[in-house]
Amino acid sequence: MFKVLLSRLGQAALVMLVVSAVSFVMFRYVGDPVATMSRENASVEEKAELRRSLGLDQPLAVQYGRFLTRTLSGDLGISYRNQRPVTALIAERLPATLELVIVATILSLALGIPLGVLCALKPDGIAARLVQAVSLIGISTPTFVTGIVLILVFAVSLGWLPSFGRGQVVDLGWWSTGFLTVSGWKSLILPGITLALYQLTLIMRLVRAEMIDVLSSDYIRFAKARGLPTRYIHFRLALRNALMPVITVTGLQIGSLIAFAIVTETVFQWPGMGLLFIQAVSFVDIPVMAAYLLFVGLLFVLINTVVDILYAVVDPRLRARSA
Amino acid sequence: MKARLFASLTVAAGALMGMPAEAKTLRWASPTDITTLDPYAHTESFTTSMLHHVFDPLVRRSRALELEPALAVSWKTVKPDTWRFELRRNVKFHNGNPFTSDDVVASINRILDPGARARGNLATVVKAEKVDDFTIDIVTKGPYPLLLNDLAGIYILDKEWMEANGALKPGNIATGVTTAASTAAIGTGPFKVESYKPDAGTTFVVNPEWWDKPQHNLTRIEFKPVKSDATRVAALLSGELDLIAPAPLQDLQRISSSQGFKVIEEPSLRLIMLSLNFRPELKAMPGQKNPLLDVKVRQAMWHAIDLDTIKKRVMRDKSRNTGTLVAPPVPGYAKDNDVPLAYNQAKAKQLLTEAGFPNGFKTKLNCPNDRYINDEQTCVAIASMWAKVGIQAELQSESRATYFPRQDRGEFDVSMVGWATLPPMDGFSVLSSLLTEQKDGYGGSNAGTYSNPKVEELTRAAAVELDEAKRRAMLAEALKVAWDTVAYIPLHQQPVAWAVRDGVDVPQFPDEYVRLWFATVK
Amino acid sequence: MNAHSTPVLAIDSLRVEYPLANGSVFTAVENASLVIQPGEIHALVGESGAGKTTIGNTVMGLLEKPGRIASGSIRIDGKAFDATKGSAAGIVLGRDVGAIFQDPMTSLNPLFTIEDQLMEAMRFHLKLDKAAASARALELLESVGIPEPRRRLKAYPHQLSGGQRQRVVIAAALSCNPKLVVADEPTTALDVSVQSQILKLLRDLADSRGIGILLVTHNMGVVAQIADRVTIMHRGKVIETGSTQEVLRHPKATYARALIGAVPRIDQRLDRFPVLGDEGKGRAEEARAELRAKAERQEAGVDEAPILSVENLCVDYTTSGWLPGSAGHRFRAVDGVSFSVRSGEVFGLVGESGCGKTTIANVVSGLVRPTAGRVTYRGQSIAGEGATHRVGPLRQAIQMIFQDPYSSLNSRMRIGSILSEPILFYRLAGSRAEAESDVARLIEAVGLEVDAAQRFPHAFSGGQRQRLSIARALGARPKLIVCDEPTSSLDVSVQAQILNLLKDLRDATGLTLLLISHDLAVVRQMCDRVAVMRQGQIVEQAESETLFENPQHPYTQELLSLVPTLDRIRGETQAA
Amino acid sequence: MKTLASTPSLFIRLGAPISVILAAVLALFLVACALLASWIAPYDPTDLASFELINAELPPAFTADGDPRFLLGTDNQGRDLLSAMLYGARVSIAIGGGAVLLAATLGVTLGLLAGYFGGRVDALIMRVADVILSFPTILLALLVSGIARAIFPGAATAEWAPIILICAIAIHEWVQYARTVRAATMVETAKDYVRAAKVIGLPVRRIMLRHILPNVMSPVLVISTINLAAAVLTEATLSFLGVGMPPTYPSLGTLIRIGNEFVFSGIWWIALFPALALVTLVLAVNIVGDWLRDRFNPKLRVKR
Repeated sequence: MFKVLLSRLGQAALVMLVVSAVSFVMFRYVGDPVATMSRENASVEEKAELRRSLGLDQPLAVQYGRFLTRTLSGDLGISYRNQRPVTALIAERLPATLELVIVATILSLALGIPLGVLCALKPDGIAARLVQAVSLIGISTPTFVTGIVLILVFAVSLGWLPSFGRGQVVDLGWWSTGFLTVSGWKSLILPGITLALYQLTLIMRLVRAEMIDVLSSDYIRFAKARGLPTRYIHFRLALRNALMPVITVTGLQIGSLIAFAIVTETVFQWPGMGLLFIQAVSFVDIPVMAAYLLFVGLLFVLINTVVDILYAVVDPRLRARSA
Repeated sequence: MKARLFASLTVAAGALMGMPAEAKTLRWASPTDITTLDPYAHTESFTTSMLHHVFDPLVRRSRALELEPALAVSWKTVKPDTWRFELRRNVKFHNGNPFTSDDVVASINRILDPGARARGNLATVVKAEKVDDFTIDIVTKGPYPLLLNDLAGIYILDKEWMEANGALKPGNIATGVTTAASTAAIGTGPFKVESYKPDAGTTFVVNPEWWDKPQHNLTRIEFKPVKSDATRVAALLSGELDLIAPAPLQDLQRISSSQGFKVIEEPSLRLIMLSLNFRPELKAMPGQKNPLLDVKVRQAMWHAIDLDTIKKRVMRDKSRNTGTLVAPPVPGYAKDNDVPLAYNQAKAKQLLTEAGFPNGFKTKLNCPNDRYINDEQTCVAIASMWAKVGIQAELQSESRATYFPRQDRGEFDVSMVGWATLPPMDGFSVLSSLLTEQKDGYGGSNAGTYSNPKVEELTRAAAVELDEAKRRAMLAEALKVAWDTVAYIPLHQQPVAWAVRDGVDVPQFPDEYVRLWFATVK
Repeated sequence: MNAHSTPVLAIDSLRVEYPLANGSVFTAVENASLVIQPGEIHALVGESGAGKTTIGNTVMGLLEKPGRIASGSIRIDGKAFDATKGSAAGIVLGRDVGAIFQDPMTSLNPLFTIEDQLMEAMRFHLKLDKAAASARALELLESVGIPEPRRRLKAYPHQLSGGQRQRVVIAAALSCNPKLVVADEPTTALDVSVQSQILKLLRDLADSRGIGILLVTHNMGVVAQIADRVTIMHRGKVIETGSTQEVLRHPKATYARALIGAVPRIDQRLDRFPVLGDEGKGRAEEARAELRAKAERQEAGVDEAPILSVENLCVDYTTSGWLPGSAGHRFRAVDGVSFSVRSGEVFGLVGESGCGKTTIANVVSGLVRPTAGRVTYRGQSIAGEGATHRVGPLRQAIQMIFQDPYSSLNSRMRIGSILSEPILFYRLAGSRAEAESDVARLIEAVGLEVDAAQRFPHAFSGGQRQRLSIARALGARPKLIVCDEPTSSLDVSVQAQILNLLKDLRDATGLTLLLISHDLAVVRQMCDRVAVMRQGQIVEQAESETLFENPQHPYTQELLSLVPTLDRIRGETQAA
Repeated sequence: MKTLASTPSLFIRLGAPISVILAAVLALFLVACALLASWIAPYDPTDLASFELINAELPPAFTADGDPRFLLGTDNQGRDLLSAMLYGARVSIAIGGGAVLLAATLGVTLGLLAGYFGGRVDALIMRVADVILSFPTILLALLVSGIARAIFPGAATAEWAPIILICAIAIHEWVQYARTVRAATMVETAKDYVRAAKVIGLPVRRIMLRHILPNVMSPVLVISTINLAAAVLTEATLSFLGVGMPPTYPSLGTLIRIGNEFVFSGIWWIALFPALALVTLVLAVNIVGDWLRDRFNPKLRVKR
């Protein structure tokens, strides 16, 4: 366990180092800060002074070092567009995105696993074929089209659900949650489904593939040869093996979903990090872009580490190797 | 932590149960958000209009857009360059502090700071001096006819609060300087800011101790920025919003035909025009003579634009075609100038041939895609029309965020400009910003470096002319020169189109400001 | 044995078919019948494709779709058994029929403990409660001879060795006191010493518990060692059936005779293996002669000076960590090995898996660099100390043939290109046309038709591919060929042909062969001199005859005693 | 053209079900239409002089107010929608195909190197891949195009946008190729035919290109089919988010973005037809890709 963790942490540190370097380069070279920050008719001396006060005359390594220290202390600069510390902006947006991602993940797991199992057990059944066909259409339809269609049907035509925003939110400390109000839940439904659809197909297909694979393995054949009940073989033995890779993929997907939420959040004007980022891109708000990059990198690394540990706990092969 | 959680839950429960019976909430959306709460840190008209709900200026625009007393009750000129203002008594800031002349002086000093982004909005003022607790003097650079117009856009902040929070120096969105005032607004206005979350929404609650008698019946305003036109319309139609401003032109038909909704519209002060590059070379044709320097070419470009079709198709008959650079209600407007060159492809080709470009030429055409109504569409249409007379315009549209800095740096050949003469609401701003060379504080937005000696002369004369009739004549004359020389190619006057649900009454103004202190909700 | 008791398994005129996509039907088993009495081990033998595994699967209820039983019947303990449904009145699979699979590494679920997997069948079939099942699981582990059974109960499969896992599989098969056990190649994946233990265990189970065992295998030695009766199958049909002694000693059917004759013997050396059919002698011999003429040989006959000499060879494998500096795990595969090969002889390296013999082959052929020691070719260092980069003639002189005929030919290249590649690369032909005629000669020399050059490898059987692999090695006109387990993935009759071919080629072209094998019988048949390896070291090195007749080292003796061979047939040894 | 025509029969030989063959034919038809856009489109939507604003927003020809000149109606600029879609599909496919090609070339090369040499080369390439994999496609693509726009103003023009989009999409996609090819290369390298080639002493380049590469290509082809669909979707998403193709040279995604502004105005066709075309194209490619994956993934093939 210790060894796995150590190598994981090493890798995590490496990823973060690379990400921070990229984000530093963006910060430093994309959109010259002096050009952005000085007034239009600033003199050469004024610019040099600004350069000095920003520390841009220092050697690159020193600048990077300072960037790292600054970043580690939680200072990611000020958004050009919002005039607020980027850290505060992200902290403000984080709950919205995370709540959306959590709902989408739960939805996709709750539907994806049973459907995947169904498709694997009865690959030629009508239900499985239908699910497969729908899932193909699902992955072939861009998220924004799904979102627009859902809004058209459920918000505009039927008027059942809100078309944008988070509804009423409640602040629990710095965390603002939509889970405690009816309008918050209502607002979550359409974006949650939109975001989940993409992942749902993925999980379904993964479960199906793994399940088919496991079902043809020797130990399942051996279990059959021992005359164990089919139900027991499928759901107690095979499913457990088939779900192992789902853990990894779900972990990876949570990272992807956070970024994938960019599209969903744009369509539903969901005030999360994705919307923050896409607006930063169109406004060339470099501090926000850099910080978002760092943040997603960090989140991804954290999730991955957690998944690896989880995996080591669940899978006896890894558990033993590390013991 | 537990106590806090409990408190929050109580709040949540309250939220669930809804507001008191008499509560009148207006929920509305616009594509852009409030950039900052610091009124001196920016020059954006949308943010200025939003902050007007929280702050009061010394003088303000009435429902008829006339200047009227606000925090100042009266004024007079004591010397040609010195104005004395009598301030309103018994006015309180949202934090309970009383309003006095110290606040005015501190506020004016704050905007006079070289670091203030909005410094240019009060360019001619030299200083403000306290006479007594409720009297102040404002000194200008010389005789200046438009001081009141300028002051209508200058909001007064609380000196004690600024001192206590280290916000005496202004912020600046261009340089990234922020202060406590960037995220907190303590004013004297009709509403208080309850919460401000960039891109997520801003909530205002009524200020019961406002000094003026409210003409509105609102207790609460919930504002949300919704960039997508489609989402905004959907939210209105599904009952999540009471007002959207602006309403997308292409959806007006559908909204007004929907049960329970109506569209309100009127012409805006904002004119859309094309800025032209008067430098020796075009970016599109380096090393060659700039064809735009020939007035015949500029006229040809104007003749080649089918304004009527743009109005009909792109602007859905909601715009007004224009031939001059100011809107009719604005001082300086002259009906004689307001004649666009007729759409005539043959004429355009002939003029191009005369100018020595029988086969046309290449130019760049730059446009924002999120600033003006259907800006990108208008530009595509123009590029297509020009192509028919041989002018190959390479179109590039981009976000306002990158577009305007590039325009300021003079990177464009032909580019779209919108001008609403705000905040002074006077034709002089067209002269001083768009038509004069960049010196002495003039020509700030003259990106194409247009220059004409007659216009320079008239601008400087009008600046100090206190006789209103003479001044207006000067403005009109200068705009005539601009028309003759095709300094810009004017296109149309934008409409202001909003959509509301029935029961919401919001007056509309040509300056595109949303003034909800005049709004009522049933 | 009570001949009158109900047979535990009675298969009568069984026919199993697989409908194919094109509408035709593939008959996997045709008209097969066999009977197993309690306490009897009945071996079902045959080469690949004989249909023996299909019968095994059918009896285990694992016949997979679209396979179907077209006709015939299976009775288990006298009761009719519906193999498609996997059920019979009064018979429960898993309770009355136990199963043992080939690969113990994959037949246990990696996510469950040994105890879980032993208990589940008992809980379902015998309705035991948890405690009783657990107690019985412990008992079972003891009975199959697993050390520290109590601790092993809580272990996961990966914590056990291959032999232990196979014991667990056997324990699971026994958990509900079956009457019949189907063992599908139960020892094929195991080393000789472990194999012998598992075979003993199976024999004991049959003898002490009276279980009937259907033993599916391709290994005649295994059959000879433990089976009471044997059925030989070929292409879905039963060729011959009878008592082990009778069938192995006096096979009646031609195929059975050929098959048994092809099994390499460990007790005596034969000149050639008797094989079925003609091997295309005439053309092949001409081609070989031509080849020999072309290869400008300096001297003929067995040269006394060693052509290859391996001196103090050591090879370490390190698994490196991904971070620089993090020392990986170190493993010494070859530990101070010295031997020399004389020109024209066949030198054998023999040992169990993991003993380092393949590593030596890799070093000699230049695929792996030694850690210490050196390899010289005719006195010139080619690997290790003093070795230069191997180019031209030195590379050309040593070629290799490989174990797996299915992966040793690039499936995306035509045979012609594969064979001409070394010829063109070493510039052994003046023109493309000459290279093509060389390729044709090579193909003929290994006993195939010339038009093989136009085809892709998948058009050939395993044995044919191995011939082509040999042809490729010959194309470089080598002096020494390293043969790494050249026949261990082939059926026994094909093995005999390939070994004959190698012998013929050696005789015809005066090649030197370094033969790497785990099969003592093959080594005895092929080699002039032999070195026995264990754990990276050579334990004994001698002339082949000396070594097999009079082994000196105890390890060699043990190996020789454990190998199941045809010369020790069950019943005979008891009788003797 | 020959390959286009012979592909369906290839699928039939591979035993593809009828739905897959139909999908393959449909995909080929759509791709052919897009590639032949300049010949079969009634108008040239990229020629600004060719369309009239006066014709803007005409409904499809088959509706009551339709104009027979414009089969699927016109967009908000008066462009013939059918022509715009054909050209748009061409842009989408070119970008998708370009991205797949770039990603495949890069990924296969790096994967071969990593798999063949192992050790430090492998560690380096795979660590870079890990870092890239930490970021989802859409995010990386947004970043790349965002940065490109920030440092290079011409990035949004019709000439440069496709190149930037291709790079933005490929920067993530190559990893999948590299990983797959690396794994396959490791398997192949250990196989005897590669050992044989090494024993002969063939140069590394030749071993990799002639021997290993052809044997690792089938998963690459499968991935490419699925990635083509994904890349077309990513391009559409980027264009929808406004960082893709400019409106003067619209891709299908740009058309949907433009059309989306009009969905509530009763002008449904501008968004609907491009969206349908996009979904149909991607679906057809996905059906083929999905089947190929099942077909060539031995794990999923039913064992006898």
